[in-house]
Amino acid sequence: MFAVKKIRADFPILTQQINNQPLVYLDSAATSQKPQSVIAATELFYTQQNANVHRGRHSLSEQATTAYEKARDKVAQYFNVQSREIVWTKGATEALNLIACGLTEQLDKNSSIVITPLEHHANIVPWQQLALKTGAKLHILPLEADATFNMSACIEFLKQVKPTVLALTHASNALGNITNLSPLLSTVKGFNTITVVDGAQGAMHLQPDLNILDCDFYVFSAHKMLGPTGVGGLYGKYERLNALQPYQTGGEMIETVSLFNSTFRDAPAKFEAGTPNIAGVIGFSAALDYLFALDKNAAYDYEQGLFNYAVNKLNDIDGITIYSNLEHNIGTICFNYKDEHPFDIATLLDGFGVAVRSGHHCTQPLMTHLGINGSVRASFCFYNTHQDIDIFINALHECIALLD
Amino acid sequence: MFAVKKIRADFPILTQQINNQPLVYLDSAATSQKPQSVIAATELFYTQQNANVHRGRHSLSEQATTAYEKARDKVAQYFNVQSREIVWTKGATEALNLIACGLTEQLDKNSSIVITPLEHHANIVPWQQLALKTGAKLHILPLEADATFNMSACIEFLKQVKPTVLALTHASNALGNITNLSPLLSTVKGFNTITVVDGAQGAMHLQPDLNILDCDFYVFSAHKMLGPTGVGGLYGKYERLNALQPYQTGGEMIETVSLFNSTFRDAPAKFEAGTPNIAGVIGFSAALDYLFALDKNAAYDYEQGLFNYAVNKLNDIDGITIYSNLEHNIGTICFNYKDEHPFDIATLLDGFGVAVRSGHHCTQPLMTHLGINGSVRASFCFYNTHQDIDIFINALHECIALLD
Amino acid sequence: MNKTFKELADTLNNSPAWQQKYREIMLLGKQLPTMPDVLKTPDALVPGCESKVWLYLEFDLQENCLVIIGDSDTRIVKGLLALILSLYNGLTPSQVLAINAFEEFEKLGLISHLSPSRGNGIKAIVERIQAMAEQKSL
Amino acid sequence: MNKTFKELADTLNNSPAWQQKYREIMLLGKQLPTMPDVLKTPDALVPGCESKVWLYLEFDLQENCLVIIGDSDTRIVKGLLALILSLYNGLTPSQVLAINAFEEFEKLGLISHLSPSRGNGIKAIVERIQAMAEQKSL
Ligand SMILES: Cc1ncc(COP(=O)(O)O)c(C=O)c1O
Ligand SMILES: Cc1ncc(COP(=O)(O)O)c(C=O)c1O
Repeated sequence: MFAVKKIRADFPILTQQINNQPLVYLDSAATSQKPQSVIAATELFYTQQNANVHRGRHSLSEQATTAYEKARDKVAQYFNVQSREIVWTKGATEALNLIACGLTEQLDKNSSIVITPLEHHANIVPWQQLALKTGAKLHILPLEADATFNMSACIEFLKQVKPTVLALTHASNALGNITNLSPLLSTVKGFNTITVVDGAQGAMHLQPDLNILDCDFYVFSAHKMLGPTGVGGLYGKYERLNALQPYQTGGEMIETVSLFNSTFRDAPAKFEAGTPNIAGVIGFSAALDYLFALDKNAAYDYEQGLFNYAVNKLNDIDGITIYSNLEHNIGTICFNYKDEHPFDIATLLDGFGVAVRSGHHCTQPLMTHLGINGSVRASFCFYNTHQDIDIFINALHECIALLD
Repeated sequence: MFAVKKIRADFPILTQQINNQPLVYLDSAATSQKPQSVIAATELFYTQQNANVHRGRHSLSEQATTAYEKARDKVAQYFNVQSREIVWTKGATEALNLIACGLTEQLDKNSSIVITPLEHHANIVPWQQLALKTGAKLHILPLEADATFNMSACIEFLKQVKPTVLALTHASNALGNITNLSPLLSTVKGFNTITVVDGAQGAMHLQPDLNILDCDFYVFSAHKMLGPTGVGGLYGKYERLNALQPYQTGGEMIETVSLFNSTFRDAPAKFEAGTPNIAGVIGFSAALDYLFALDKNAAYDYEQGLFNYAVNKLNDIDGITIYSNLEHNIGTICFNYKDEHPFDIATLLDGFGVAVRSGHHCTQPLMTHLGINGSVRASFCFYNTHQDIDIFINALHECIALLD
Repeated sequence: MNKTFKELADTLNNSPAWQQKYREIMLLGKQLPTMPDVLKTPDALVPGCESKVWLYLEFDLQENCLVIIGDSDTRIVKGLLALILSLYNGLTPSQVLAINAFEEFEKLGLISHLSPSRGNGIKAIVERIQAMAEQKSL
Repeated sequence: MNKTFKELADTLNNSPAWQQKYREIMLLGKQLPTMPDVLKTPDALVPGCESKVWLYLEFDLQENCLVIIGDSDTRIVKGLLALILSLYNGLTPSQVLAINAFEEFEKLGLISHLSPSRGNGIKAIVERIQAMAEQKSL
């Protein structure tokens, strides 16, 4: 049994009232809520430790630096990789930009970049820009009409293209679909392909062992993993990582600077110019502690239970179309009701205290692929309850009554 | 009279003990301490409002977005500019990188970039990179041996070079020297020069009216203005700002995305890809409220008083060399004792609870210019007291006794 | 202020339950004449909204008043558009500038729709109308 | 563990005031033989330290032990280097690997000098020594 009541007590926001009704937060794919320990760690930092890191020879600075670097060790532990393979950024978007920009000199007009129609804009536009800059060709993995993988067709495609870069999501933020990464990654193993996995959605729900997964890069956002906003990062296999050109330049990433010339440090330092989000990283450290203490298997099973419960209830409603893959899903349902606009549904659901997301979910190409303009998305986390889903479904019935 | 006792009560960290002695924090140039209201605003956000911004049609998201955009309005008000001219970044370093990268297409081998030997690495290396990429020529404003401006020589230099870009600091982080910007900015007025001011140190102490200052860009870091880490931004005159190429790409900065092509929004949105540091921005909003409520003139005079008091006491010590300009200074003293290593002095001062910075302060070219390897830096803020300085000076005497 | 808007506002204020209020808003939207397709140009599309929102603004020189035509693919935004149109349509520039849409929406308990969220078109619409009025009153 | 280190540690631990401790450390530094300039190559410079720190590591095949020579332009780091040298110098790779410098520094109340701050060379030095020992013990 998963003790959700105890878990919920750790998340102060969950007792909020929206429109005089209890908050039912079904938008964790956009950002997760934060446990008290994360909030307290941030507060503690500012009230007792605040100082800049990696400079200064005073105690506050040493303490802050130690706490900051310990967080890096924890991320490395979480993903089962080395600390020096972790770079801090402000989020998954910056991490993907850092990788794409850093590859500029490694690509040319004979290169090819393969992405999928499932990707978040953050895992599309940086590659388009890289293709523009280098002349590389952008290819799209041919998915089924419902955006699932025909694995043998995809493998065939990869064998033909032999991509220089393969960038794909661990789980779709719009649909919740989990990508079966292993066969795709092993297909390109022999082609010296640089493999990039967008873990913004997968990092918390699926906690990959990156040593086993064996991709070259994996990006994540702390704010989707119970952590603060403004923090994220990337894992990069050290050789691949250090081979990237520096991204931002400035203090702390340099080795020497003269007025006309500079030399840079090795990774990870060379990618961390300027004062980082110190409080954010230290808050994220507390989030990782929370995740370490959690029974992840139980949480995963519980989330799957919530997902199935909601899917069944939705399927009982006439006129609902679900776009998500129901077999392999992190707990996110993407749906529409007849041809009602998702905006109207989300707005009315909010009246009942139910927070869902509507729109294209930063996945316009996926919406086009599915032949829709947008959808409603309800995304679950282990702090949600079956009662949340009951309230959501009841509210949805009332919305439908208002619309019909 | 400036009520420093009352002010200090607002900054919880100032009661910390270091090595069993009261903390004397003289490293505000590295990062300022945070008032309780900033810490509380962050906490409140996570316990009551946390949601992603600019997406989702639910109340939490609308509230978070409103608070987030209100912070932008406040920054605009602080600098007397328009809200749409403010872009959020993770700090001054990112802001300078954003500007330098965004200018790539506007520069070529006939272009010239002028910086000064005073600059922080963050205002040097991005310009070196831009020069490398575009073939533009980097020039250095010819300062005096003590790093002060011979204004007529500088004006002459600018008239000859007619720079495409002029980037210079509002105040030096290593020396505290305040740049007399107006004559320099008005000299290049006729040359269509793009003027960039690094306000990392100036933004809080000098609160410039950017409408009057009339530079094209001005960058700042929240963490040096009583705000959280991981937030900063830039002001850009709207036409100039919107003419920059987009920097990072991904969600929220796009207008439309198809698999092979994307279009971008107008500024500021086009420079804000991905989930921003929402809690950080909202915390910064509280910091701005604090600065609005402060009697800035009294605070400035008080800081100047601290500075002069400390300078006099230091000058009484045999063997101390001060490198800072004592006339125009934000309250930062850069000094050495004989040829003792700054590292040793800072380490020993820490034993007495006194936090100063030692080293090159991310200004290696300035150190070279001054003919030193590094220095000790004591930087003041309005929450420091004359007693802090007494403790600092006493501790310094004891350090000297240990070293001599 | 436009008479129709007053009436609409009264109807809304007499709908105590929020469900009723939204029902009224959606009804308003239904009554809004559909915008001719020729007017639905890319220029008329308010950028960056989650829903599609078109706004056609014209200045009637003879009458010295604004002509506003709008449409949306969502029911609620269309209803809110109808409200805004009734608030502004046919007013002179200086009359337009005298109106504080934020206050009006606040009174109706609909202020959240004027939030600065980029996905939300209503604020952009009000700003476009205000900008046009400012320009014409120079 | 090296005998000399024990003695040094005792001296430090008998210095109750931190001022006295640092005085002892700086004295240790003074006693450290200066490093020959030919050994102060760019390779020997530990990168990214606030102070200049040189470290020359050699493996004496005949004796199966590490030879460590170091220098720094600061007094305190030089003293800490002397401590480290006395801790590791002349040990076999497996002896080196058996030593936990963190624990030793912790006992001496000097752990802050092993913080991961990039400006601080001591941690990098310990790591270089450990890495060399690991390589040689394969
Ligand atoms: C799959 C995926 N990739 C990338 C991102 C971008 O993350 P962030 O906005 O935190 O940078 C997101 C979040 O929206 C996402 O869900
Ligand atoms: C003058 C100056 N410019 C730029 C920076 C870089 O600021 P940040 O590290 O917050 O990005 C600093 C801070 O160290 C500074 O003092």
